[in-house]
Amino acid sequence: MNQTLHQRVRWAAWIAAAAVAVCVLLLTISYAAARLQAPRDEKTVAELKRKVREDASFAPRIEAEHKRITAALQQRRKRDDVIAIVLLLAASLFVAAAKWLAACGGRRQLPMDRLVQLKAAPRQGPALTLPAAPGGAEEPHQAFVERIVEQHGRSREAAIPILQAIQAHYRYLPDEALKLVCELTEITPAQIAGSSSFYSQFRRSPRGRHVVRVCHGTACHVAGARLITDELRRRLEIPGGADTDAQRLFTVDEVACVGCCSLAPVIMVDGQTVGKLTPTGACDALDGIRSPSPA
Amino acid sequence: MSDQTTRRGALARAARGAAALALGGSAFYLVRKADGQIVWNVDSARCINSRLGVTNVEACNLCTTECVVPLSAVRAVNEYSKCGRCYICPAYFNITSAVDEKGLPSEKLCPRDAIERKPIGDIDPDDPANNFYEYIIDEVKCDGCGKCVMACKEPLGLGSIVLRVRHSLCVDCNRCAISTACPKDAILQVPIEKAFDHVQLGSHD
Amino acid sequence: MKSRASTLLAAAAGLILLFAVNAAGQAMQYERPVQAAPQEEGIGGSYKTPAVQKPQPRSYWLEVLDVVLMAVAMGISVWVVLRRRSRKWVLALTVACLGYFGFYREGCICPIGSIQNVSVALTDPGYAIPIVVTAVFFLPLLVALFFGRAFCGGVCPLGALQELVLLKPLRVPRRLDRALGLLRYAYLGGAVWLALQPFPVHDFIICRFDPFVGFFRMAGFAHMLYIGAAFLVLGIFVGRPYCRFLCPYGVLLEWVTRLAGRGVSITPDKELDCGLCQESCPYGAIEKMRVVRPKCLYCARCFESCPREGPLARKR
Amino acid sequence: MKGKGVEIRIGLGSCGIAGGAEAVRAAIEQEARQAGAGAVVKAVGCNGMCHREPLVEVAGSDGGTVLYGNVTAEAARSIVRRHVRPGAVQARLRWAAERVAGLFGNGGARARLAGYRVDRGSGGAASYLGKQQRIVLENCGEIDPESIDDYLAREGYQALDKCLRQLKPAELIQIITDSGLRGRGGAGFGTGLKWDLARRQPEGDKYVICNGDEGDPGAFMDRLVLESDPHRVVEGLAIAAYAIGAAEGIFYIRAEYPLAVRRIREAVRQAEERGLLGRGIPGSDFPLRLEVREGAGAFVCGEETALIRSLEGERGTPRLRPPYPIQRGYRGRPTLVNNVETLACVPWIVRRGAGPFAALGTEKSKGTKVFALAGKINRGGLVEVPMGITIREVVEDIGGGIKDGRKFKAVQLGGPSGGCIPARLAGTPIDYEALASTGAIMGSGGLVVLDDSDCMVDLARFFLRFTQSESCGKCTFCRIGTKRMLEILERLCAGQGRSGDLENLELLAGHAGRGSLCGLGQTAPNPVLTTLRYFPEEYKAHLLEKRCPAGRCTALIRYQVTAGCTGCTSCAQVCPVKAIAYRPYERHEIDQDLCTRCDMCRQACQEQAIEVVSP
Repeated sequence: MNQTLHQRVRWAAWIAAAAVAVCVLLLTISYAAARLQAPRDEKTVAELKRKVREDASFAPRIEAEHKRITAALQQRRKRDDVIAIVLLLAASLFVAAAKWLAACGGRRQLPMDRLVQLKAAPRQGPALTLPAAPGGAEEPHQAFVERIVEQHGRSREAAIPILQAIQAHYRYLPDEALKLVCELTEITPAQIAGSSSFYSQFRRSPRGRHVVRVCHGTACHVAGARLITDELRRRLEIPGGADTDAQRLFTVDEVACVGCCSLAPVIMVDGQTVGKLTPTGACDALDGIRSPSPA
Repeated sequence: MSDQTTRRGALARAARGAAALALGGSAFYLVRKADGQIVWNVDSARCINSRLGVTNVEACNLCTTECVVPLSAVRAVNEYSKCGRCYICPAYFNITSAVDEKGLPSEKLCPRDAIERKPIGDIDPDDPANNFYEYIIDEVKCDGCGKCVMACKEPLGLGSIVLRVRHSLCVDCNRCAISTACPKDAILQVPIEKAFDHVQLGSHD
Repeated sequence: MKSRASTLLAAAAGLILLFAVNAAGQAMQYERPVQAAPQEEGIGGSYKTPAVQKPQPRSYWLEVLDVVLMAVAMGISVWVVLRRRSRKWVLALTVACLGYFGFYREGCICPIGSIQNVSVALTDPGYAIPIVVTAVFFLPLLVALFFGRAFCGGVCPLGALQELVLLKPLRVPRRLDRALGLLRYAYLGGAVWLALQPFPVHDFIICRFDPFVGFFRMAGFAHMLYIGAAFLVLGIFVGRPYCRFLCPYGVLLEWVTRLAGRGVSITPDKELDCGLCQESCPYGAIEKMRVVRPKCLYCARCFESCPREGPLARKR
Repeated sequence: MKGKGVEIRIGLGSCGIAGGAEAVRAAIEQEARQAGAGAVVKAVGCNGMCHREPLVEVAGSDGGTVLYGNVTAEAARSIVRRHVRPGAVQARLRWAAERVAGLFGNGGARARLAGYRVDRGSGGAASYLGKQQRIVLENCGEIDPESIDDYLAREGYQALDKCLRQLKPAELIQIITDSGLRGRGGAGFGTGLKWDLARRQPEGDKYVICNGDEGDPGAFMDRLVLESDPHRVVEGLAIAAYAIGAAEGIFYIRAEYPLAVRRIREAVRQAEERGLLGRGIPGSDFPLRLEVREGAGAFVCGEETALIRSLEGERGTPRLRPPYPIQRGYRGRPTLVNNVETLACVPWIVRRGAGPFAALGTEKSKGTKVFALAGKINRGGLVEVPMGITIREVVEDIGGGIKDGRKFKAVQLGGPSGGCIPARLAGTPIDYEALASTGAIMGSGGLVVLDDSDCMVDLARFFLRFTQSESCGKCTFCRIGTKRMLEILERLCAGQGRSGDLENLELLAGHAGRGSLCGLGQTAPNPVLTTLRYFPEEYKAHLLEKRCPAGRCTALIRYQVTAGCTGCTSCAQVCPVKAIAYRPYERHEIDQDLCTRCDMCRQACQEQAIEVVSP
């Protein structure tokens, strides 16, 4: 039953709309006709008046003419009133039908993305503004490694400080630099391979321009660090095994405690720490970097 | 909360009080000098149709054309007590038209033929000039074109016909279209009592 | 309506005719037969001077009644929106007020037009306006001072007409909305200035260019009727275009509402920031989940759109 | 108080900076410059009230101090305006004008300070500080860590001076032994005994190492002490070196604490500049050279022998003991390794003698312990409490109870080597032996509070995953044992537990514990054993019913919309994977296979109409 009622109301709406259009048209025509008619009437009356002056027999003609004009005006007045009433009724019927259709068609389908954008969920993480990370200076390996070895010494003990210096400079341990270190110091390739793979700070493969360290300390784990890591990886489309996204912009690392447990869950992006995050908040915090605002 | 909010609350209330006072005050000022009901009215002393000293000029029919109400809300009204009940009424006949055999002008003045000429009492056929006729304006047909008013005034007539706003028709617009169009600012809003008294035709400009 | 040009033409033709006639036919020389109007005794017989028709205008007490009705309507609007928070009641009130204040009373005198009367009366000692007009002007402002724009919530016939016509509200971008809003200030300033001018320039342009009064009177100048129709068609998509971008009285109501203590608020108890009300407000009067009371036209659509008052909530 | 010589201290520890302290400092400096003379802006460390970061403290010339917490840039400006009388006249006029404008404008321009003030005498702050006994943290948040003069003004280096001038090494060690100080690294070995053994080693090069590796997740007390009061640790290490006759000292600090490394380096440099260290300290023949080395991110290097191997550039794998590092350590020479906190207690003890320290704590565990209170607690942060205080006092009184009024379930103490102590045992006093009896250990001091929304099996898996990845792989039981245990726990959390898993788990835990060489392997099973022991029903629920009572293991839970939904679409708006169809005013549905259980919808739902259901 509802369907036919719905159909009938839609149909009524269309009829009403048509009626409104017709009435408006009629009124316009009648108005235009009146505007055209008026000068003609005036001319005939003036012409008759001139004739009456010559001979009186025209007098009844003038009176008839006046009667006709006045009758026409009255009659037009009545007709316009009727059309106006019809127009008013048709319009209100159309409005009522349209509103009923809109109402029963369930509340207006609100476009969700506009809702989200309209609400522009307040940026949960503070927008990080980061200087462009050094892309790994291209200073020739030779000179750099020599300088490091000078500084830290050649003994086996200097292995870790040297690796740390290389890592700080290139943001990862390039193989050529490691070979140079072996040649210049007593450190054996075995020791370098052993140490560089043992300690989590060192990486053999190049990293993204920005490093996102998600803290997986106890407090952060309990506060949902796993959810944040998964959401970051999903949002940055990082494949299962890897830890850097396709455009080599972000590397997502999971590190043990960063030491800000009361701000759990925490992520560190290139040294800047952001706390009290939600999965979406973490991604928003990165948006500031991925498409840096023009400011 | 802290004192800051309550102070701001007090400020808001004070502002509201001040606004209320301002509104109330100006309202009181207006009410004190207020009028009763006012209506639109044709000031016959200003309307060129009825004003003395303005002759052989085409009657101004702005009242007909400008009024928002179809067929206008202004009508010609014949104050019978002032009407001369003349045998040949300059407002009824167009005295400039040719005279027919009975000695009456052949053409009627009113374009709408809205005036009816009715003899009063018994008519003495052989002394036509002394008979009395009554001229009754049919308010349905009349559209206030002002020709009869122009014709009936001094020196030709006694000026018993004037244009008047018919309040049953008048919609009492806040801005009367005629009043803006009227070249002599003759349409004004006057208290209801003054609307109907027959202003002595004197020209005051 | 004959344009001014045609009347001048007719007048000129008439003059020429007059001279011509004198020449042709022999008109009678007429001089006035009586010097004074004969009275009943002079005429004799049982002649009685017929009474001159004096049709009375609409009685004064009816106008007072209109003012009272307007006050009552605003009271209902406040109660319906602030207390019952129901859109259906507002719609009913809108239709009723449109019917009475619009089509029956044919609009005049409305608070918007009364701005001009009041401004003239305030500045010109000789000009007086009836108490009714003063009341019509000040009542909505007084109500706004305490409850916000209750008058716009269905009582004003112009607003009511546009309210009913609104079907598919589009969002006007904020900057455009604000810019168009400035038109109202220009209109108000111009209208008051013109109202205060002496005779030749003096004109009540608010009433002259009132787009909807022609519909109420079912008569009016053709161009105004077409402008009114255009507003209504625009009003189907843009919420209340006249009220938001042109109505001079809206400016006064807006500034008075800023001082109002109470008014429409959309988060009665717990915070619910789902944004559906902000989306449902066709007049952009809700920003960041809070009502911008000076712009809120009391239409209660936000209450209707709130899930807290929706079908599911009532079932709970 | 408004005065001339006002000092404004801003807490700029790394957690403060993370909380936005830099913006606060910039605002205060800008306002202070505007005010002209009369206001000294000083960066200080953190006083441990992390839940009120960033912190600003105003010390008036009359000595009284006012503390403000959760300070925003805006509030910072009002603080300066409230406490500093500007020197320049036009600044004074402008401030007065702005204050008046503030009244009429939105009134909020000058944030009302009442909300930010931390009244130490009453309310949360009082109970937070009330039960604390601050020895190690006495200067934290009071002094500027990068100025040695601040430290010297607070009896800095007097202990070292007293040792060099009056105390023989033997007398010094006697004081430490009498004080009953035990290692704060977690094992709790007597410090005095350790020093004595080191002193008796034959002459020749000796080394002292300050162990700042603090690998425990959930522990950050060493970071705070290193960042806020570095000179104290330097003095402690110097005293230790003097006690055992060492000429070289090394600070071994985690690379994840860059600010701490910088502060310690700065402190050592300043100390050498002032002649307190280096070639020969005037009035004594005690040359001492200190060096700062960074850890490279290995939890196992918290253990002495692993640390020493790491210093030697090798893989950080612990080695058999004996010989203990004291006999043969770094470069084969006797090496004394002490925890940062242990060294931080030494100056206080030497200055005040053994008595006052011994008076604190229980008969076996003397003095105070610093705990990093974190997790589902209202007032998290760093607290230093005398030994013997019960866990309930720490959680309820100091910590202010559980966040969001949820139910207190357990406390995780000691990180991956520690264990979970259930709420019903919260009465246990905090000391080495009592905690050992519950199966947990004191550990470095991480105290993470858990509520009913935390799943014990998931927590055990988390710690196992950590120890498994940090295991150096040397001992079979630790390398393979933790691996197998982790697999069982992964299966349990995924709902594919097989019969016999729990028994295997217990068996493996026992073997791994006994079969490992170093602390990591020996204590790795503790989290599993304690959770098994105190929460067996959760394990059974995961194994038999494939259910996670706490609603945390994502594989076993489902997010569901209840009848309370009013169709407000908030959940659909926040769902990152669009798993909830957007149907305003209708009851919403969550598409189970799209849902990643990220809990965003439950947090967004203001009708509390989304529940976590474990099948």
